[in-house]
Amino acid sequence: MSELTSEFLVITIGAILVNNFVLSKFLGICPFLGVSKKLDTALGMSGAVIFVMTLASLVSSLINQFLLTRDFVIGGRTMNLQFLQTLVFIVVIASLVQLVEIILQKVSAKLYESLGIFLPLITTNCAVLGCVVLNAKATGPLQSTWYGATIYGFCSAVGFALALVLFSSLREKLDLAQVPKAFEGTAISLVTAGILAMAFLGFSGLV
Amino acid sequence: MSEQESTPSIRLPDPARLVVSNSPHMRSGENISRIMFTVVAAMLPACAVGIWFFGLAAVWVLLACTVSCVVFEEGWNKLNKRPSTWKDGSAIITGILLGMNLNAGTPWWVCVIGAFLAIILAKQLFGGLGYNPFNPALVARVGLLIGLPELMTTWNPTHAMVSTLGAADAVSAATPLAMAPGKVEVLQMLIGNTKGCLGETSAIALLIGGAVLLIFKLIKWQVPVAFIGSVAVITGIMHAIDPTTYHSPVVHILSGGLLLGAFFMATDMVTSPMTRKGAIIFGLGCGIMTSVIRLWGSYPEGVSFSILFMNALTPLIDRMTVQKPFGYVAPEKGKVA
Amino acid sequence: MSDKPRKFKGGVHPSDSKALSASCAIQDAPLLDKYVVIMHQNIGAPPQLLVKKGDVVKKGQLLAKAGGFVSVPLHAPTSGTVSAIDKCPGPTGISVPAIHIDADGEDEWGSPFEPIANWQNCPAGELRQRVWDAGIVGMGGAGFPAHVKLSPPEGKEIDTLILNGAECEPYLTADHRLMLEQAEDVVLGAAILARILGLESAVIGIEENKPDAIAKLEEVAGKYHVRVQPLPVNYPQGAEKQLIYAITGREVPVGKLPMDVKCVVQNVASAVAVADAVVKGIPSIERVTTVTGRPVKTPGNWRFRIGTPIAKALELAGGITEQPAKLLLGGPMMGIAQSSLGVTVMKNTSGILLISSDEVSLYSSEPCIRCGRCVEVCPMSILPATISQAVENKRFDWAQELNVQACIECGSCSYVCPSHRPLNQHFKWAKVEIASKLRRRND
Amino acid sequence: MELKFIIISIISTGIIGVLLGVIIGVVAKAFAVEIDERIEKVEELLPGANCGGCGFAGCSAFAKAVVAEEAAPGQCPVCSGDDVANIASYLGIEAGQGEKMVALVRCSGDISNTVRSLYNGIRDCRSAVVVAGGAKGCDYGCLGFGSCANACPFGAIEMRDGLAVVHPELCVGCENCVATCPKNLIVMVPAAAEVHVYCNSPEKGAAKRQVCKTACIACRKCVKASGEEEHMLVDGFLVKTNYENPPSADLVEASACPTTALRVAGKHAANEYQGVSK
Repeated sequence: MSELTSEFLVITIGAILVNNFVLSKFLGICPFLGVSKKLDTALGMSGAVIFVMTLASLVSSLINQFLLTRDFVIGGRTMNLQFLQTLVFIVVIASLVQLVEIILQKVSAKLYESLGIFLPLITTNCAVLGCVVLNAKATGPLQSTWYGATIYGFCSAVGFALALVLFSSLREKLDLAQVPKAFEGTAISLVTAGILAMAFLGFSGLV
Repeated sequence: MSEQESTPSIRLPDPARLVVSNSPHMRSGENISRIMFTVVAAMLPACAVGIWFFGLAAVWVLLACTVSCVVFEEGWNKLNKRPSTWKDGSAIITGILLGMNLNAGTPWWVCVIGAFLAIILAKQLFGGLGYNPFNPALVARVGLLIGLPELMTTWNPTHAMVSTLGAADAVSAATPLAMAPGKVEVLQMLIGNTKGCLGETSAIALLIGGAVLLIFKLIKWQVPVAFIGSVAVITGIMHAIDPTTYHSPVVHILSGGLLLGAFFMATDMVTSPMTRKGAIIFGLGCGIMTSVIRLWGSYPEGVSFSILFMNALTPLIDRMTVQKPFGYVAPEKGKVA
Repeated sequence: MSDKPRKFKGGVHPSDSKALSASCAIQDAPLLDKYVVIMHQNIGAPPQLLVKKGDVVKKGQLLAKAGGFVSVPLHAPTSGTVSAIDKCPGPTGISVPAIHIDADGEDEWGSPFEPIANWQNCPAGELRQRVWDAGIVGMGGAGFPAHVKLSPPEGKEIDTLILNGAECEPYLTADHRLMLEQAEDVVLGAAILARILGLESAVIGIEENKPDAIAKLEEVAGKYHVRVQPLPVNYPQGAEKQLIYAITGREVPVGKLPMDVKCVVQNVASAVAVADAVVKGIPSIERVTTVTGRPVKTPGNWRFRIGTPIAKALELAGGITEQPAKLLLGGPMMGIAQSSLGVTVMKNTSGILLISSDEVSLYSSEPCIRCGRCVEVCPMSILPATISQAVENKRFDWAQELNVQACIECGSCSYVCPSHRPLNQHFKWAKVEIASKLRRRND
Repeated sequence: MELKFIIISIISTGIIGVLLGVIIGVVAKAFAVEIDERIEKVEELLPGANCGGCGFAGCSAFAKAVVAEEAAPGQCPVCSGDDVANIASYLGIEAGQGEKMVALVRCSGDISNTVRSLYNGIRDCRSAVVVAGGAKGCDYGCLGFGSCANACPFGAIEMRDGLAVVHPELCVGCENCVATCPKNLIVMVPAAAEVHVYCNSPEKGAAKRQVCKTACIACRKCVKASGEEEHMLVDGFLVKTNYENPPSADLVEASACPTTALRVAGKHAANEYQGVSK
């Protein structure tokens, strides 16, 4: 296998299964718990996150590559704007979320309502920022290109979606269970998420 | 005569003691504990072989697991003022299964921790029997494997191995899966004279148990067949490509917890899909994931992880495989029912 | 049409316990001094009362006329005086209006119509009218007016008439004895029904556990091009949709009627009633009913007048030897539990069954262990376990998504459930809720 | 030099911001959705119990209807008078408030008073009623499995000895229980009326007494005790309170109802009555 193909595998399988954003990096727990009560909303959220994360990866890696990491010389000192990374990334993500929100409200008011506060909260979803930052820090020959970063963003989002959909179907089942009062709701969800994370640990070492 | 009032010699039912309920008014006589204890019986051959090869140590592990499972179950019931449930046999099954998934020399406190994970964390927190989305014994095994990897991946040699190889060699001997391909003695694996968890070594005993389950229709045949079949196919292909790195499918099937998992854990009714179609998907998923983890993953054994992962997928599979009713007609679009 | 019956998916094999009464010949029940005829005995509109308190009626006289097309008239079971129009315990546990008749012991005949001797040449419409006038309903259990099934709407072609002699319910032997003892009448009724539908032939479906009845029917069937079709023993073989599938291989679509697959199904007892009404001019005022169960002293099959109180029927059977846990109208799988002995024999009462406390099925709300047995046995291929959990959590919309309406309430799922869950009641409940939601929306 | 660097940072960040802003602006125009902010404000003023007592799907649907002037704020049975007035004044419309109504379960047949058969099945009225009519001796009485109590979002219905008892002071009149009762036992009555007949059986007195100790046998003692005032109305074999002209609580004492079917709501809620054997 060439280096690129093997890195491609690392990026895809790694992001979806092995280093799953939710179940192994524990990023994006807020929407993971918040919008996983129903499979339908979870699917909607997954779509939104895939959209935002892929685009955010693309846009920010472009900005990062062609603007922020470009060295320039001012008064004999070589400098770059890397220190602006976090700021710019957040601006990009926030605008993308805003876009999704505006479009969704028009296209599917029902989904918009059921996602509620968690839609604007994608902005602060650490999974998205984490993904973008990981892209900016990547050293691999593939991931450090803008298309590699986009693939990584997409796969991470798919991993997030996978975890979210699995978890929401489990929670729909938990809805029917007679969970002891003290453990109802978030408590039992966290227990379930923990066991789910244990199951995902089986993938470790695959890539 | 008919004109007279009923003669006192004719006794009629007392209406006040008649129960009203919905039909049907007969039942097949099947109940949960009967099912559960049949499963226990089906596990006994494998346990017996484990005890034969590993000796008293195996007895202690099985006992410690079963007793602590029952104690945790009853303790929880008492604590929550729920009716006693150990008699339905599910806690006993969990205990024995957990024991079978442990090394014969496992310390007692590990058994107790496992029982806690299984009964309290994986079962009672979700509302008890029937509501747990994950197989309790598997949660315990995987939990212990992650938490105590050293303890969970060293195995006692069998008595027979000690006598043939000598104590030192026997202790350092590898499990079949960890050996170099082509050096595995298939016959020893069939009878169970290899290293491994105490209940998973003997293929023959497990097959007998599986046959019992199938005969009493306690499991769906689709699950073990799809599970074992897909492992055979995938490992077979890899073996054909490169026999020096990859074991033959026979070794894969007979080694590790595959048979135990395929017959006793993947088939757990509560955590596997209900329809036949779902069962096939479930078995295939288990098989594929087990093969992938065994061939390329960092853990030597993928059965527990794969079943646990498929447990998580079960609600989705159930949703996808809702069967069409007899005489089903697709609802016309646009027509409001 | 092949001679080999198809096997429908699912089904259960409860121990049939038919031996208790299968060898007991049908006896005519003696005349009582009092009958209570429940007004509304059919599915559809209740009939309209024609008599009042104090009226003297003759046996066979009209008590009430049909209250619409899907409704049948009611006739006096014997001669006597109408002592009251009052409530009496109904089969569903709610008191229902009934006509109380004090018999005069004369049993004087006053038939509303004459026999049609030459029925082969009688127009189909007239025969159909006779079936209606005689007040014949589906005597297998549902009580659906027979003439309605015989009147396919314009454009609906019928090519198969099936007589239901499956009697798949355990314990019940009334149809079995009827087919054995009155095979000629069964076949005659089949021929008349076929003529009404403009068909040449008819099929009688019988479960294989009644070889004597099959042999007897085959002996006489040739006379009218009636075919006897033995069916494998599998509950619910006698359910309309399953029976049609077994015999013709056609699936009745959910929410549709046998008519939609060109079939008409009638119970064998209804066929005998048709034969009686046409050839002998006797309206539907009696029926063969099995009185049975372990607690019954001498189980057997009797020909009761409609309106016979259950207490009297049980007395005929010698009373009980032990207190039963349940008293049922109908068989153990689909029968209705009673809490009163005041209910009377109706046109669709195929059995009076006492269930002893050691064989009774009581329900508990143990959790579902998802064993999937209910899914295996469901003859309608729905998911009883999932629907039941949905209903338990009042998720009726979900139950509807899972096609709970397809359920025929045969009870196979509850029969096999190791958790003893009240599955069947869940489905009934869901259907009621879904129907009422639909009504609210249409309002 | 340093300044230049700062300016470059600011400008580049600014350009990115402006670009994104323009994109958002364009998209927002293209996908604009109109929202009436008054709806949100009205919804805030509503109780948010989503009980559906107003006849709409929930508080937000009701808010929409109120703003569209398809419903009057007073239709919300839960809102206090002040809340209704607030909403009305905010929107500048009529409050349209009606009389306060509470639910009444027209049955007093608890376990000790009414004959029941042994029922084995789902513990829910709506489900029990499909089996043997609920297995209660009286075909019209409360089944006692508490479907109404479960439907009440305000905990105003107590299940006591197999009988649903409304606590009038907790009841807000949302009518959720009314549709739930499979026996149609629950009616809405003015909260001002205190005396009710806790029986709903149209059967003859003798038939009722066979199955229930607290049935109204239409003896008319209460009708007579209320004199010419027409506080109580006779309807077949049943007496009903005339809610147009309700009697005072003294009537119960004065009429000495022989079966205690006539009760004062508050005392009934406090469990101060017992049935009377024949």
